[in-house]
Amino acid sequence: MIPLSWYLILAAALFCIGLFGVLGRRNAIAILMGIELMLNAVNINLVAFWRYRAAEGIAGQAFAIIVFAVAAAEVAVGLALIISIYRRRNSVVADDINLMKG
Amino acid sequence: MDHPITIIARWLETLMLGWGLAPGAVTTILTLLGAAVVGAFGLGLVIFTIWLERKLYARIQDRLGPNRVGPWGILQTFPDMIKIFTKEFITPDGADKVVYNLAPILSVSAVLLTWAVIPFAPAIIGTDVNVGVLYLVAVGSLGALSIIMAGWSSNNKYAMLGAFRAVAQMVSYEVPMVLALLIPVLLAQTMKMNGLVEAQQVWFIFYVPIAALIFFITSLAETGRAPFDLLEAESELVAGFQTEYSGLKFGMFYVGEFLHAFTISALTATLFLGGWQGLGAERFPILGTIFFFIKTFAVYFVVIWIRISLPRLRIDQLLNFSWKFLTPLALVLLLATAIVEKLWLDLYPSLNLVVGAVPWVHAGVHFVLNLLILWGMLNLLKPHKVKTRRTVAEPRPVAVAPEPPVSEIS
Amino acid sequence: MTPVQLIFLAVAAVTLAAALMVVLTRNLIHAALWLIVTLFGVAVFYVLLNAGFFAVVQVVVYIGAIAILFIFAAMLTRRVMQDTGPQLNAGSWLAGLVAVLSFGGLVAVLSQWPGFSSQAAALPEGADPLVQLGTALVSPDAYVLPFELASVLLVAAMIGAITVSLEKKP
Amino acid sequence: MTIDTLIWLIPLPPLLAFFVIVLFTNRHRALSHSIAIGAALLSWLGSMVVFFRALQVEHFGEHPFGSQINWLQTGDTWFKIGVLIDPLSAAVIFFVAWTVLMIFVYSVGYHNYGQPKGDHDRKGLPPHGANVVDAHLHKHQVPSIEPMYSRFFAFIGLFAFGMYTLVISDNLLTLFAGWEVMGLCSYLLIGFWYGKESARAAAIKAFITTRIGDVFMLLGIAYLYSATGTLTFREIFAEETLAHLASTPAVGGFLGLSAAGMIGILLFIGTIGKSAQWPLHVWLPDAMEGPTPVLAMIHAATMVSAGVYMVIRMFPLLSAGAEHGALTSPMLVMSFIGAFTALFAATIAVAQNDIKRVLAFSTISQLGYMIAALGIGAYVAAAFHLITHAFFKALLFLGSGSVIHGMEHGVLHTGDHSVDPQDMFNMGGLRKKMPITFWTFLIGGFALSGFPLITAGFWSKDEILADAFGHGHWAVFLTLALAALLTAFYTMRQITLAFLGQPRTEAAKHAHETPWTMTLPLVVLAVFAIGYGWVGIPEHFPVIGGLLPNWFHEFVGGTLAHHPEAVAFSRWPLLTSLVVALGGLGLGWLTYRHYKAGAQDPLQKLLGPLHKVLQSKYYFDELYDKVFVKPVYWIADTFTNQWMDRGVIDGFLHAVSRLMLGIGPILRNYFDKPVVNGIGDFFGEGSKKLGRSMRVLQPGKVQSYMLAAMVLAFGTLFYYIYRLLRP
Repeated sequence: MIPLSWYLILAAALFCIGLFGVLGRRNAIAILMGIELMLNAVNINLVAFWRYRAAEGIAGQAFAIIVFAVAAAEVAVGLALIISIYRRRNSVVADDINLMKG
Repeated sequence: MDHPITIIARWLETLMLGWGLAPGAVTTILTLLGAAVVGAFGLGLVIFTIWLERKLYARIQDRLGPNRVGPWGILQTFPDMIKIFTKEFITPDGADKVVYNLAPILSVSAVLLTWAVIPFAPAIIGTDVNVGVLYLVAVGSLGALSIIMAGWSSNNKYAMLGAFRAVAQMVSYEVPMVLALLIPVLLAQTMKMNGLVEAQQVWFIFYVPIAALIFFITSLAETGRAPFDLLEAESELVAGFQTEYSGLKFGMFYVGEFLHAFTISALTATLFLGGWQGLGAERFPILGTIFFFIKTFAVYFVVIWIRISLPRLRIDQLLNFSWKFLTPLALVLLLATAIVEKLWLDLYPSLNLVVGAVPWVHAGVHFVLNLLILWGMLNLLKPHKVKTRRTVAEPRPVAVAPEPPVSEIS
Repeated sequence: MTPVQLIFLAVAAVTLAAALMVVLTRNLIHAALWLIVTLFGVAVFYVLLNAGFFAVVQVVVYIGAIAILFIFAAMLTRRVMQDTGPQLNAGSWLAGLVAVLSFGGLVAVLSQWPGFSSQAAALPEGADPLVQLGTALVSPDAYVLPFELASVLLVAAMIGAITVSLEKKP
Repeated sequence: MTIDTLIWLIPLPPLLAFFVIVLFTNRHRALSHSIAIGAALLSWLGSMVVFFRALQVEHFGEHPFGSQINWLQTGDTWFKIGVLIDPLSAAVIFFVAWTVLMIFVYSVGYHNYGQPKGDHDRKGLPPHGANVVDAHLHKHQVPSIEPMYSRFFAFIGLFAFGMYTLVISDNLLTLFAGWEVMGLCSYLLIGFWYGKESARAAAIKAFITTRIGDVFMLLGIAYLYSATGTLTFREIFAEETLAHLASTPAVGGFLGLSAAGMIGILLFIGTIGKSAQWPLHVWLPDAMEGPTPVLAMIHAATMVSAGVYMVIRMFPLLSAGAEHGALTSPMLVMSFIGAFTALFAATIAVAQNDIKRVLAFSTISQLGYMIAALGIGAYVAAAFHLITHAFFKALLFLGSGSVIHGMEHGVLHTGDHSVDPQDMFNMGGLRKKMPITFWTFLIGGFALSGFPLITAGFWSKDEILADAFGHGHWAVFLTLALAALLTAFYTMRQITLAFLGQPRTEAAKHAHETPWTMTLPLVVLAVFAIGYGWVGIPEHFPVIGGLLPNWFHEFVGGTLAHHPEAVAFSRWPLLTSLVVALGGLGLGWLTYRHYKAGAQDPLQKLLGPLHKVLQSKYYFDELYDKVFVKPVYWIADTFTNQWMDRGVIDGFLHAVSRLMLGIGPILRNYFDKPVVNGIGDFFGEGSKKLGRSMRVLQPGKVQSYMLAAMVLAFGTLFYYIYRLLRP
């Protein structure tokens, strides 16, 4: 059967790809996609740990559900923000949104 | 007496085992074969339903309908198919090739996937997933995806706008649909489709008629037919997201749409009309399938009936109807039903009813609740009745992109 | 290699490739579509982990809502200039390096963990995990509080999104 | 109204008159002079009542009139002041009352009351006359009224108040108060015509010189008070206090003096200043600047006699500790100063041309007489001479005033303003023009020079000479005799020049007799100049000794504890005084009988260069100027101003400021700029630089933040997990 390590490695890989997406991409929406990937990686881990380590309990699944909810909320608000920034500054490039510059 | 399909399946299994295949391989082959059968059945059925719909459409409009090809024009669909197959594939310049070609496939596959969980007979079902109902919702949302991809990839502003409208419509109707779906799940205390059907000793329509009505309306909107067929309304944006499609791709969309209509009537039948429930269904599974198809065609008839008779809704009326009427109604209904169900589960042992009568009394209680809610709803709407007709809602754009400066548009 | 492992490897390859495409492709809509493919991959993993409910929820929530939202957002903020230009910003090399390093670090650390390669234990028969999850989410001594909080969060997010993006009528 | 309260009230009327005139009736001349004369009359009346009541008392010395009140609280005891009328003060108050009243009346006429306002008279300058057109259109000049008419009366009122308080006071302090008020009034009145520069200088000179004397007097009073604890005469003249004072050596063992000696000398120096004795006499001749009635007040009635009165009053203290006959040190000093001043002043008087200046010097010499008499112990003789001198000197001054007034009338009449009305050589033959003034002036002159038997002056001067001869003080006797001779000589010189012979100038021809307000006082004073002598005739005088009782000796002698007995009669002093008086008069008449206008002064021919010296008063003014005034100016200007103020203090300040100016920039450049600013800039710039360098950390790019966060997070995560996992 599939050992837990595979899942962990997969999740780590997905997480790092998401990380690269977040750090490397210019477009704000791409950044959000990166974040989605990272959240999914976390979810895989949660469910994997539930399945392999604590099948009798339900903690893993409950947390995954919560992560789903949070992810959905995060995307909604994130995209709303990006759209309003786009409306005001006609640009979604992360580097352009640097009003908070030091 | 077993269902013929199970008999065939068991015969095939022994045949392959005979050939010396590994049991695992045999099961996979059988599952694949089963899937193929269900898929083929779906597509094959479409041909018949297209004919049926055009015939009924004509008869209601007091005209004959297709009667040239084959007896009563029953084979009319085949020449259409041949026509479509021979049509030339025109892909618009600048279109997004991959997405452009993927969209029609996805729309048809989305509809086919729902058939995997519909129980034809007590044992005959694609895969009895324990999250059956949720699976239905998931597949439904795939349809929306295909529409977007089609709209976007055809590199046509009208197509894109049409796609936006379609998706907005489907997404907003998905919410009331899910809420309505929850009610049978609540009553049957399981999300398995089979479980639902078995729980329907008394058809759920008698338990929660409002929920059935809401589910039927929202699924109609999902398919984009009848009063809600804004997607490819002739009088509106050319052909909506299908404008740039021609030939077989257009055909795929067409087939997907018709199959979706038939699918929702099947779903309504299984969820609210008891699916294969009927006299002797337990013992003679074949009877279950017959009952199932009778109910499905009855609902399908109603669908066509509505499509022909009702005028088209404007986009804002459509959205208002969903968000301001259906969703709150569904929420109230869900809440009320949950409360009553909880009370019922606690109290009905004390009522020491005759075992047989329990479902009927249960249905009666819920029926009364539904009547109450209906009465409340009508009262609420009474003051608005006149007003809604008089005020003309000004168009509220769902999400309008700011006009980019002219110079930059390529 | 058992068939399940084969399936796992295939799906893993597809998912990771899709994830890479999401990150690397220039066209934003394509990125969104690749994201959808990745999400499907993850859904399949859930099925492999015997969490059917999660797979469906993944499809409904992520693909049905979030992906579509992404595509909507991409279309709304479509500016040709953005699509053609290089999609990776200056710091991307550093980001890549960090990603790789962190992947290596994660794997190294995890490999230290004794339970790293524990095998899948048989699911305890009896209770259906879905029912168990349902009861857990609403029973007061288990996860009702996070569940309620999540609901509040969702409402807040909804209101927030609306107010932020609501175009002030002149 | 008992006699004591009456005594308290005597000085008040002139004071009230002063305030009323100054504050209210300044503008109304008639009202103010009547108020002043009324006040003088009231005081005169009070004094007469007191004097005659005093006469009726037997042995008035033992129980004099007087009362005391508690004035100042000194610790638990009270400092008492009060009034005292004993035989001495009764006699003195008698003559003061009379002379003050006469001067008040005289002033009305002197200031041309009733004459028209001067054409261009200004306040502060003597009146220059007014052009008047009479009935038959003759234009001629008439003397004009004094512009500051009522102001004059106010001042002499205050002057009278000062004298009265001095006389009636029973202790040294109120005496000194009266003394100071009179000093002030002399300043005000000498400087009455403050428009004239010389008047102002003379007033200041008078005030300063008298003040010098007063300072020593104040020292004496203070020393006396600290020694005895009281200032009242009755308590001081008690036997034991006098013995105590005489025995205790003076503070600081000054010249081996006893306390009484020291105090006596200090008090006497006050008198030298006040009565213009030898060293401090310079102010009196210059006092001529003031109007004539003032001169009379100052030189005759009040001011100078006050000095002598104080010394006579303090005689028991001065003579304390003297074995009978021997002179104590203060008495020695007094006799020497008195005798010398008498001779010295007489010599100067001889060479003066101005009629008033001659009288001024004669006053100084007569005062020298009194002090010399007191110096040799002739207590009663000194008092007697003081009173008679007051009468005939007042007469002479007022007479000279009316002579000058007449001459002014003549000058205005002739319009020749070059003629100086005060110079005797411009006068002559006035006996026909001004008969009353001539006869009263003659009586005064004979009294001054001691014309035998008739005039009062003879009796008092003879008394002094008899005492000097009787007690064997030959030096004093001889100088006083010589002074008497010179006195007779200059008096006759004055009379012959002014009245006898022919008028030497036109103005003298038109001199005019003065109005009755001026001549009446002259007549009254003339009566006293003669009459007062007969009350003091010694018993065993050859012919008329027994006729009239020697009332004065009995009465005034009673003030002392033990009554001084009269000196034995001897022929020699009588003969010398006769020879001296008649000789001097004869000589004076002979030398000036045929003097023609413009001719050289015969005396000048006689004395030659010595005359010049006498005329300029032995150059004492120049001497004092050189010795005192110049050095003081020098000290004030060069020493204190130039050297001390400018040199030292300013120098120091300038040095300090230069130093500061020097230090300031140094501090600025080497401490403030580099150190303080340096530190400030260092922090300011430093933080700015730091800020600039830190800004890089916040480029505003979201992803760089995330990158940094990620790196940190993972770094720590791995580190801990690595540590955690490896046992």
